[in-house]
Amino acid sequence: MAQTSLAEENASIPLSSSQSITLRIARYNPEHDSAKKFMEFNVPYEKWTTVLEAILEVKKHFDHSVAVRYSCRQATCGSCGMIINGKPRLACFTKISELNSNVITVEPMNNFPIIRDLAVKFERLFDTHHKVKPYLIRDDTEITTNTKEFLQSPEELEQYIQFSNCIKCGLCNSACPTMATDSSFVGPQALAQAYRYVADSRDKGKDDRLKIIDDSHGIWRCHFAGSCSQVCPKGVDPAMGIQLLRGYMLGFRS
Amino acid sequence: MTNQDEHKAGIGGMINPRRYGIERVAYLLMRLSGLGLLAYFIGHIYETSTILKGQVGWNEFLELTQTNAGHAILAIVIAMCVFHTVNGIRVMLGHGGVGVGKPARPDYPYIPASQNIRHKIGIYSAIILAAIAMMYGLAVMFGE
Amino acid sequence: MRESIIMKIHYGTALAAVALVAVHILMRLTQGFAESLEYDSVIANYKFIPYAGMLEIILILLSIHGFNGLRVILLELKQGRTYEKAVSYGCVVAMIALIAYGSRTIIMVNTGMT
Amino acid sequence: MVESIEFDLIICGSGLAGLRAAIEAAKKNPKIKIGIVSKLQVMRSHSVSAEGGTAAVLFEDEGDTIESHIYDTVKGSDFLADQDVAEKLCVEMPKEIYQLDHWGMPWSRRKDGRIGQRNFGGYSFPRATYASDKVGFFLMQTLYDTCQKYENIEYLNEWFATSIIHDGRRFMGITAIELSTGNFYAIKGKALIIATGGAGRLYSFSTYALSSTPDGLDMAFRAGMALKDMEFVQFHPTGILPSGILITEGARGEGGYLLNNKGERFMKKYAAEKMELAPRDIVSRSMMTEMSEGRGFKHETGADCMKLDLRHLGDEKIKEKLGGIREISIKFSGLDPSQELLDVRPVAHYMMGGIHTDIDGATELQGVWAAGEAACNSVHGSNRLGANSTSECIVWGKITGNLAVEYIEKGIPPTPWPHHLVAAEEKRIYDGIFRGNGDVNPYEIRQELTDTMNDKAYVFRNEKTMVEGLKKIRQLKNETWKHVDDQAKEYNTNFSNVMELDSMFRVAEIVLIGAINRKESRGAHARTDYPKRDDSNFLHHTLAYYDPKEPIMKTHPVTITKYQPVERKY
Ligand SMILES: Cc1cc2nc3c(=O)[nH]c(=O)nc-3n(C[C@H](O)[C@H](O)[C@H](O)COP(=O)(O)OP(=O)(O)OC[C@H]3O[C@@H](n4cnc5c(N)ncnc54)[C@H](O)[C@@H]3O)c2cc1C
Ligand code: HEM
Ligand code: SF4
Ligand code: F3S
Ligand code: FES
Repeated sequence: MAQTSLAEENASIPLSSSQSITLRIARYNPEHDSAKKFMEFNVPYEKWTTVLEAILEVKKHFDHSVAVRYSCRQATCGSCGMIINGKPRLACFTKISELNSNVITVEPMNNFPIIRDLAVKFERLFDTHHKVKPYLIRDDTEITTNTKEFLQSPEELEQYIQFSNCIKCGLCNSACPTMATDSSFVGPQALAQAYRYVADSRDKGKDDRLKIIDDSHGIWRCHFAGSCSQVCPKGVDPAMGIQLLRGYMLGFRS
Repeated sequence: MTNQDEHKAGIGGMINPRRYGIERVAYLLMRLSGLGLLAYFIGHIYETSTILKGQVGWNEFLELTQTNAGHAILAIVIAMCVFHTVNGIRVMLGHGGVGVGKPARPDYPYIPASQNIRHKIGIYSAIILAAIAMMYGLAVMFGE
Repeated sequence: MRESIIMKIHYGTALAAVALVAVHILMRLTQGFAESLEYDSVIANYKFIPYAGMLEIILILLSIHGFNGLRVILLELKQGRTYEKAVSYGCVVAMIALIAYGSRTIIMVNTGMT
Repeated sequence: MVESIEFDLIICGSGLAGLRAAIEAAKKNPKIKIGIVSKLQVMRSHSVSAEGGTAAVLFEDEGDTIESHIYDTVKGSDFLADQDVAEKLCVEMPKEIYQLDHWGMPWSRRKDGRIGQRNFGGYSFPRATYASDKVGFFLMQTLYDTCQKYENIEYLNEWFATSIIHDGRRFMGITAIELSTGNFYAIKGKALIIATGGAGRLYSFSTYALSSTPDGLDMAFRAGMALKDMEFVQFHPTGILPSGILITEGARGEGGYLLNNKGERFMKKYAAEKMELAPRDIVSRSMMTEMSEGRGFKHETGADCMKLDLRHLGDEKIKEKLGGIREISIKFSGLDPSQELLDVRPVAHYMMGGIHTDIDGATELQGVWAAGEAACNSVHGSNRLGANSTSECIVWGKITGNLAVEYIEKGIPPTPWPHHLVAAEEKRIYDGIFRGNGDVNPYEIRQELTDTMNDKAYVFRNEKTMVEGLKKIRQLKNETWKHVDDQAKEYNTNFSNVMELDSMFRVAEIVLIGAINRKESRGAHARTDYPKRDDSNFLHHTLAYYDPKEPIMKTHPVTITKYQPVERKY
């Protein structure tokens, strides 16, 4: 396999590091391969090394062809979601040292079609996000006048700021049990964003959005399983947002 | 697009209760108990219809159910019923936004407020109550 | 029908059923489980109009709730226009059939047609 | 033949500048077909990393003035900014803050409900409009979400643009590779806005996203446009070790201290009045001086560093106003800023230079505008003030979006499509780069290149090291490194990484040549062998034009309206 043929390159890695782990990377190119297979690499690491850095280390020294999406390396762009040791996480926000395991397995996120290896297609997430009208809805003339802010108290800001932290990484959609079988479900990411705008004191589009998500594959397909919130790397808590949103629809809140 | 192409976790991923804590277990039990109850309910309607066949028919059918296996099934039905009801009430409250926490600025490390102790207690009580009810039912049925 | 209405019905039927099912089960227990199941006592129950009425309501509520629950699960399992239509209509038909079948028992026993 | 698609307006790059341009264009004319081409998924652009704030004058009623913002910007630039351009930025910006508010931007608020501002380096009034410490992320979200309102915007997620097609006079289209399929396309268009951002990944120690490489700049450069002032690279004082992730200037704006190993706030020696809130070039130089004089610390990686002290701000204030950097320091460095001192060191952070444009963002090629960090309209001169860059992206995003639509509306005479140029580009990429052979690992070459830039063209520079650096880079370029192991078409990041590397050589060369030629110290360009600013010889911009052998260097005058250069003191 790859690491034997490139063994000499291995020697050029700065070997300040005392420890190493086995990184198992799922490889699959739907255009050429019939099934997913794993490749194993031995990667040195420091206490601060992230899984993304380990993957890029492999890409650099062992196998240039690993397909992986990344950019910011600081958990703000949402590129690097993948399944790491069985759970959806951001590769750049998961340190090897915190996984407590000598073997680290990385796989592409579930519930997203695979492009290749660890890179998955996001079109559906972008579409559902688009669908919930994620922008302030108000009279056009109010929006285009730009001489003054819409006043908003810090308390009003607090009502939605949490949901505003969503980086569209898709981890929640990957963890949600409904998404596991329902390819038409809007999903926790988009529903949380619907709530983000509904809860914004500057917005007047509540009824509009409630109508959109009141669909046979809309908000009602959430069963408050909570997995979305458990995997969210940014503290968005989509499960909360969704239930609060549904609170409006059930008449618990207005 | 086929299931394979979409790379969906599929039914296995949907029911896998191991990765995401007790909330996910509750989700699964809710489904199973709902389906179980529906099955029992259909059976129950059929069962009771035998009364139209008069005393003989009724007793014949009753005998079928008054076996050990029948009692065991009924005990499970009781458990499902209690769990489904108690958890159902929890779920309905949750769906209405009750007890799911208040929006607030999250601080790292992020602990989702919706996955809170109130709901965990709700889930555990549903399970415990179901167990108690099942035991009670077994005691009544086998106690005779 | 809008999904929100269906789901409100789903929750509503569940809530209403909680109380009624409790009564139904308690009746079994207060009378003594085995005795309550004796033919005569069952027939007597059915003839008691308020109780028969309650059974009919439970039947309707739980059929609606149960088959809608089934519809939800099936909708989430697989998608596609024809499949989803089939699921929706199938569940409604099954629900009506079950209600009809159950009602037949209640009405016939109640009116003494056994 | 190469497949082609067509738009009216092509926007290359989807950071703040690109998205702001798209909204402006889409709003102005709903019939115009807009294509946003981005090598990342649109919302994942590097701009999401901006932390501290966006500069604008909002509180004239409380004593701030536009005039003062202009002067701060010009003084911060070490008088290399074009003053009319700086004025435009400061005049336009307040409206944009409100516009963003109306689009849903979650600006942090004061108790009275108005938009909050914080202190930032080099300003005489706290005018960095902030949203916790994630301003770039929230701006990106607001713009991306607002784009969703417009049906005439199409997103070409993960399309790598490779070249600009023109007939020598007028823009005609671009070529790009769709990463997910690996297909090569010609994209025809009437106008182009280049918003491909900065190129800070020329440096190995950098706050930038890993995708911030100079391929966009290089594309314009190869098409004949000039790159301006590339020698000015900003080093932000506080990159945290070991990752180099930014600790925002807002941390000092909120009251953080920089300490040396004697426990002193050493900035009092270098900028008695502004202390830690002096402009970045000054703070970074001060830190380097302290370190070289033995008053620094050693991080466990072996790197020299200084300490940033936020403990006295208290846990609650840190959580409220600096939640992002709290997360970053706990996660990536294992330090809680409310308990411990952070290890920081100057880090490559911003390129003042970019594609040469006029005050409206127009480049030298008809039909092409540039905006954001990729552009150099000379608003920042030789040193940008913190928070002025997101502002710049927003303002020139808007201006260029507007002008491009006007240009399209006027009508453009049809010209025959130059198939041969597309074919030539295809050949350059596939024969030159994709199939090019060699056995040197391109990733190691990239590492060496960026290490060289870090060593030889860092905060302090001199003739000798830079000449060495240039030699090294040319030597690396000539190695037989061009090989793409990965021969699959789909999502071939090996290929795009090599494309990026290819562009890095040309742009690194320009940075070094410009720096060698500028025999003075000005703003971010600090030379130990020429420690003084030299207005009589170097009060001008540097331009670099493409030539297959070596870039052709020229100069360009600075526009001075009101403020004559004086010595900078803080
Ligand atoms: C860590 C950090 C913090 C910062 N904080 C602040 C701050 O607080 N305040 C402030 O004012 N400024 C700040 N800045 C500066 C500011 O963030 C940037 O200057 C600004 O975001 C640049 O935006 P942009 O739109 O020009 O480009 P970017 O956001 O860099 O986007 C570049 C775009 O171009 C695309 N692209 C590049 N090459 C190609 C290609 N070949 N083909 C297709 N697409 C391509 C990319 O996909 C991307 O979409 C900060 C910078 C950094 C690094
Ligand atoms: C009497 C008390 C009951 C209550 C309070 C109750 C409550 C609920 C609630 C709230 C749900 C929605 C769960 C969700 O969306 O996550 C549900 C689902 C369901 N219920 Fe009930 N229910 C009760 C009885 C029954 C009975 C007797 C049956 C069988 C006939 C039944 C069958 C179902 C089914 C099949 C589902 C779908 C399962 C799912 O989607 O998870 N329920 N119930
Ligand atoms: S809600 Fe959280 S997990 Fe889901 S996409 Fe947004 S940031 Fe990612
Ligand atoms: S995991 Fe799915 S079921 Fe609901 S609470 Fe989250 S969306
Ligand atoms: S690389 Fe940006 S989130 Fe991981």
